[in-house]
Amino acid sequence: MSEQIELGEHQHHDEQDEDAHHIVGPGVYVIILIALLVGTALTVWASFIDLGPWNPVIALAIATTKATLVVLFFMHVKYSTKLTKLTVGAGIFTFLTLVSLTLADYISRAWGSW
Amino acid sequence: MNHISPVLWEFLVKWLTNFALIPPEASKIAPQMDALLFFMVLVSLIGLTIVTLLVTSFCILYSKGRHPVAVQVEGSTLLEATWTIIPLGLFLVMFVWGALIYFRVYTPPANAMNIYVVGKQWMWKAEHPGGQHEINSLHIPTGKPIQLTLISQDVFHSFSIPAFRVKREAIPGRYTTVWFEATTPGTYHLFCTQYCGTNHSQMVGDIVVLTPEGYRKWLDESTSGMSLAQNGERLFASLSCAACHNARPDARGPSLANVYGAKLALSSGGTVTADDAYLRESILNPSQHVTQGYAPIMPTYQGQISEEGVIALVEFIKNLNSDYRIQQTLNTTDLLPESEGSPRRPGPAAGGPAAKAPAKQGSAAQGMVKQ
Amino acid sequence: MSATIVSLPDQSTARIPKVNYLTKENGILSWLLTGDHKRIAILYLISLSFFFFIGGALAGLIRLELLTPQTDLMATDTYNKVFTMHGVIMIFFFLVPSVPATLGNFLIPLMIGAKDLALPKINLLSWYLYIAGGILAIYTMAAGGVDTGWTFTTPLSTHYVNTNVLTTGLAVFIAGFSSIFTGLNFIVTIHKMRCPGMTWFRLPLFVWAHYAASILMVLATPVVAIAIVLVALERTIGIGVFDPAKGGDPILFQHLFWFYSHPAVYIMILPGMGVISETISTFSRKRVFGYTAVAFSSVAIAVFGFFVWAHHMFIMGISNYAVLVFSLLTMLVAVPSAIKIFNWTFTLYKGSITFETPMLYTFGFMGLFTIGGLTGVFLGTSGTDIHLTETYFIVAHFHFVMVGGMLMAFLAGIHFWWPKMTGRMYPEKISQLAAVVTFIGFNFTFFPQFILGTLGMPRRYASYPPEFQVLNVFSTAGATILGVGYLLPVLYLTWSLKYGAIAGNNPWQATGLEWQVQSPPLTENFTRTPIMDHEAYDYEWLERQKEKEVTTSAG
Amino acid sequence: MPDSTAIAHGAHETGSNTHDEHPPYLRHHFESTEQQADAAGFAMWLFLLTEVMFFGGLFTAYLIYRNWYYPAFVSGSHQLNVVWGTLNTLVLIISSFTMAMGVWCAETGRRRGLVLSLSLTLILGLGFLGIKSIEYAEKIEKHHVPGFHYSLQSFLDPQSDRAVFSEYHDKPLMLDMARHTEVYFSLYFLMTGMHALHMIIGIGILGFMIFRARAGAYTSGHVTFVENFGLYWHFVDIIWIYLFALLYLISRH
Ligand code: HEA
Ligand code: HEA
Ligand code: HEC
Ligand code: CUA
Ligand SMILES: [Cu+2]
Repeated sequence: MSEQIELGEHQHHDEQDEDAHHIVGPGVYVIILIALLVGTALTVWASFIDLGPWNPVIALAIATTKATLVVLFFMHVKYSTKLTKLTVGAGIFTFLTLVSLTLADYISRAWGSW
Repeated sequence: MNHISPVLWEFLVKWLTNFALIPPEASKIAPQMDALLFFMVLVSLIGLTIVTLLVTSFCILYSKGRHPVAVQVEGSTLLEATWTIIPLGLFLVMFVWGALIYFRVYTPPANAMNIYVVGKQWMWKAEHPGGQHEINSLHIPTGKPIQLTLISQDVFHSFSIPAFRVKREAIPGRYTTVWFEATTPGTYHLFCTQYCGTNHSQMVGDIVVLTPEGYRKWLDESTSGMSLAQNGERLFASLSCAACHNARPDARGPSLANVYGAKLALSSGGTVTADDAYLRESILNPSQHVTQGYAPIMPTYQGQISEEGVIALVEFIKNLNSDYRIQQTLNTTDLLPESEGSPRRPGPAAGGPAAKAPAKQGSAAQGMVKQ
Repeated sequence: MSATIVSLPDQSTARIPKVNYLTKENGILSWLLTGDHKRIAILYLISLSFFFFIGGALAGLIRLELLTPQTDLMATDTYNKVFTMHGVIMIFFFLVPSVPATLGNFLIPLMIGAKDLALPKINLLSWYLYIAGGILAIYTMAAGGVDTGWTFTTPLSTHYVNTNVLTTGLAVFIAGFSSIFTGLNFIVTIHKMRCPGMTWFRLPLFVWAHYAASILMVLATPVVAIAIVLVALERTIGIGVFDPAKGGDPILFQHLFWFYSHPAVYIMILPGMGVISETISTFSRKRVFGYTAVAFSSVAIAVFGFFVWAHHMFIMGISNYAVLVFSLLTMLVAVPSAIKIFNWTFTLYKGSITFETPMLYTFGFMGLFTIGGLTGVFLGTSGTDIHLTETYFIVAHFHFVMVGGMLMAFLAGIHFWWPKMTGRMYPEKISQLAAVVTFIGFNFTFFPQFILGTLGMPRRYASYPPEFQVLNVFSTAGATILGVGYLLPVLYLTWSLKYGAIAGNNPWQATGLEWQVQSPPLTENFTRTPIMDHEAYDYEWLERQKEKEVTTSAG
Repeated sequence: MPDSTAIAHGAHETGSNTHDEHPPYLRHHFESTEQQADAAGFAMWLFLLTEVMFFGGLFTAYLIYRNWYYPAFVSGSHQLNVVWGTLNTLVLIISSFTMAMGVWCAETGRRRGLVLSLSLTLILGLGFLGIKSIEYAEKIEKHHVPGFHYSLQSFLDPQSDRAVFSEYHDKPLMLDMARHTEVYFSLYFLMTGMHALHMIIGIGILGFMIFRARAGAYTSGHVTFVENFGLYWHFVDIIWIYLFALLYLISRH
């Protein structure tokens, strides 16, 4: 059988990536910490100026940036396998499905007869 | 046969004489709904037959006895595509057809006669515009579109008339609507089809469809002397709504004449059409939508008026096409008795001196919501 | 049946291997503290069957009450409690864990060539959670029951009933976590524990189906958990999130509940579909037609399954536009199921078909699931849903998919893998009889309910107008037959534990890895890590193996 | 080797990545420590997905009611103390940093560093809860806990709530809108309470980990547990980042 040939090289689990275990050092962590602290200051500051409808948008954008930093660096996702990235993606996707499709109902209720 | 089992025999006879697969078609929408149902049954039967036929014939043709060695077949993209696209196509036809019917059932025509229905554990209360009330039954004429505006005082209920093929949930805290036009006089089932607690299965009644003449007769016989709008007017007076909504130049609230159906600009930006639901919201949650040019000073009447009271007010405001009536009520406010909760009281008593404290009963009924 | 594929070892000499997962250790503690996925599967099987028969007895009470139009057997509130407990037990304590927790648990490691699930302790924990939830549910019944319906509709459940909503909610909450852990364990196992050579497209379709179902368990179940927490807090301190009197929206509960409970129906059916793929291939001796299509349709069902939940709320007051969207998406999710049905059908084409019991159940599944699924499309079509919703049409729909579909698949699977699990065959003739009885009884019970529903008979009614009686009598009569059909397997399967023929490694001449090891398997499944060097369902490979007469038992 | 390589023959020891020595923490059903660590990490991520969806239900509710009752949410938000909130955010972010450092120490085999980082994380976690309880106490004082004698005073008559009023000059809410502040506070307590619950569980595990770390359990190669706990802790941090933005910072100007 021809598959036999491939068998030799076959990995235990095909998601294994190039560098299995990347260790992230304190340098990166300090930078991220500073970024997060700055982000916090920024978001508080931004909330005290009147930006109209943009206020919540800014607040959420900053929060999302902070969360992304935490996920990518503190949680090592930047250095993780595709599988981990996919998992994170799946979580965000399902979360957004729940929120957006539910909100779609609530928002469109106002458009016309219920 | 009937000596075998009288009970069984009785059933067979009963069934054969009553045998029906669908309820009577007594509304205009019913045949349309049935056409779609029939189409879907047909498609399903064809689909099921195809599957069954294939399975049976393969089982016969390729049973081990006949076909001892299997021939490995990997699959076929063509077939795969066929049975993806054909069912999808059929389902999409059903979707479009169904959506058309759905929108038809829930979009009442402008000339529909409106009847309010309040659901509560465990009865239906219908309020006709003429002030006729009925419990667990609904009299309607043929040949006239009827719109129901439903609300529940406690939990979800669902107003279902199988013979009309319509059904709508009665929701606590918000109006829903459905409409139909009956075609055949007769008495039909009314069910509560949303599970609502202990006596859910007893929350049933009759839909009595009458000819237009019969309906007029029924209306005359069961009139309570005061129309729904008149009840609303009395409430309007006793709750002192006219203190603000009096259409005077210095009035604190907007004039309510002809407000129904109007497009209103809101102070939050955007516009809203003043329908039943909006009127109700305005009375119970006034600061939810504040009309442009007015301060949000209107007090909430939540907890002070029962659902029936709100319905009466809404009906009154709907029919208000001049400020004349309001000015009238202004002058007589303190003379009018409390009409809330005693809608069947005959007319003459209305002028009597029996003025009561406002809406005691209303708040009691409302209190039920917060057990 | 004349032609069979059963190839049993010579019964006069055959032995059940001395060392196997059943005999490895003895004593009740060795079971209660086991990490072995196979033993946990057996624990599940026993406890699940227990709950099934409680649920079934409640179903019997429902049917008895509905024999007559009046409420003569029990008062309305008793009836309400009965169907609520029937629904709660059947869904959360029987059908959701049915195939995954028993067959899935038992077979996934064997099928992918692993020694165990990735997280054995979590696996055991999830059984304990299941039992804890189950005991709480039984306690609830004893303590007076609950009458909200299995859907816990607010504000009924939060403000208007004074039955044991909290304990039931807690029971479901706990069972939910059991389900989450099972799903999580499966996903990790399937990703990380496959043996060398076991690529994704060599996995048995059973594993694919469980993978898809596990995604749903992990991502959807937490939402019902939070919904239950909210209901509990609403009930105890009145937080107002679902209370219209305080400005909350009761429909929000529906959104959260169905965000779980719609995917849950696919949690219930997908593992069953996995079973069908295995049986239909084995008994027609052919690779499943369109392997990739079947595999991907499982994933498609799981993914699309997340977008359709509001089809349970078409008349509940969601916006008409939302109805439009959700109805359309419902049509899309129905397609992958159709793909599967047709692929299974064409698996028979040019096969060499035999009709052992699992195959009979499989045919039952295909017919009944097709009917159930197609009537689901009736409900997904917004227009006709107006007429059919909350009637017996729904009751018939979901019993067709759940009982006619999943329960049939469960029984097919139990029979199919019984020799592997116990080392002994079930008695063929009587089990074929049971399969036929079940099929007949099922149709008698639930087909009349479609007509009842179209005629307008509402569900959850303890009494009904007299003209519906005849069909209800049919239904009750059918339920009796059905009950017999379900009792029979319990009897003869128990009998077979002692007296059944010795099965040998591979009585069905099936291709899966699980069949290449001894039955019952060793605790560690494989003595050495297997290497997969052929596609799934490769019957030619099996033939060659047989020619070489390789024995695999380590016993 | 032809077909016979199949299962029957099991063959080559344990596939590709053979490990000669078997560390004591390698569970019997895994082939290698990498496989074991991989599986555990992946399982942790999946668990975090369930957490995302669990909080997802609450976020959905929040967004809906914020949309409906915006004025009530503004007034409710003004009742929260931004200073405490910001402080808590900083505390939690720093604790996330110390946790990350802990993971690094474990990975590089620094036992003392690990113990120190974990202890700092624990202290910061407790600090967070302390501040949170100060805030809760204030709410209880003002009767802003839904259900229990909920008081509308501060919203119907903001002037009575001098501290808040002088800062934001909130106009009094009408009765109906004021009532909806209860929904705001329900969500506030639910979300922060659920978050605090996660913190408490986390702190419990931290205590256990410090105990074990001192014995050197995580600095001899087996770091999975620390890494996974790190993921959990960072996740809880992320939830707070959103809670802070959504609950505290509504229309602060
Ligand atoms: C195992 C469980 C299970 C499964 C698999 C399904 C599958 C489906 N269900 Fe069902 N459903 C339930 C369990 C299930 N359901 C339950 C328990 C309820 C009630 C809950 C309650 O209220 O108590 C319910 C209720 C329910 C409703 C709500 C009704 C209402 O409350 O008004 C709807 C509406 O859309 C629906 C739709 C569907 C659809 C479209 C599918 C589809 O996935 C079906 C797809 C399958 C097919 C379509 C069959 C195969 C197709 C073919 C062979 C092709 C045939 C050929 C041609 C067309 C040419 N279901
Ligand atoms: C896995 C799910 C599952 C299963 C297997 C079943 C199995 C059965 N169900 Fe169930 N059913 C549901 C899930 C399920 N049901 C759900 C979710 C609801 C909705 C609840 C709600 O509205 O909240 C429901 C509701 C429901 C109703 C509607 C009640 C109502 O709306 O008023 C009915 C009525 O006929 C019914 C009947 C049956 C019958 C006859 C069986 C049969 O298949 C059972 C056959 C099995 C046995 C009979 C047990 C074996 C025999 C014995 C233990 C011996 C003793 C036997 C007797 C006393 C007769 N069920
Ligand atoms: C204190 C004065 C006041 C009283 C009393 C009052 N209203 Fe109003 N009402 C207003 C004001 C001001 C508005 C416009 C701002 C708003 O929408 O809140 C309004 C708006 C309305 C609207 C919406 C119409 C529109 O143009 O937006 C309706 C309907 C209404 N009121 C009905 C009533 C009814 C019915 C009562 C008595 C039960 C009542 N009101 C009592 C002041 C009052
Ligand atoms: Cu009202 Cu059911
Ligand atoms: Cu569904």
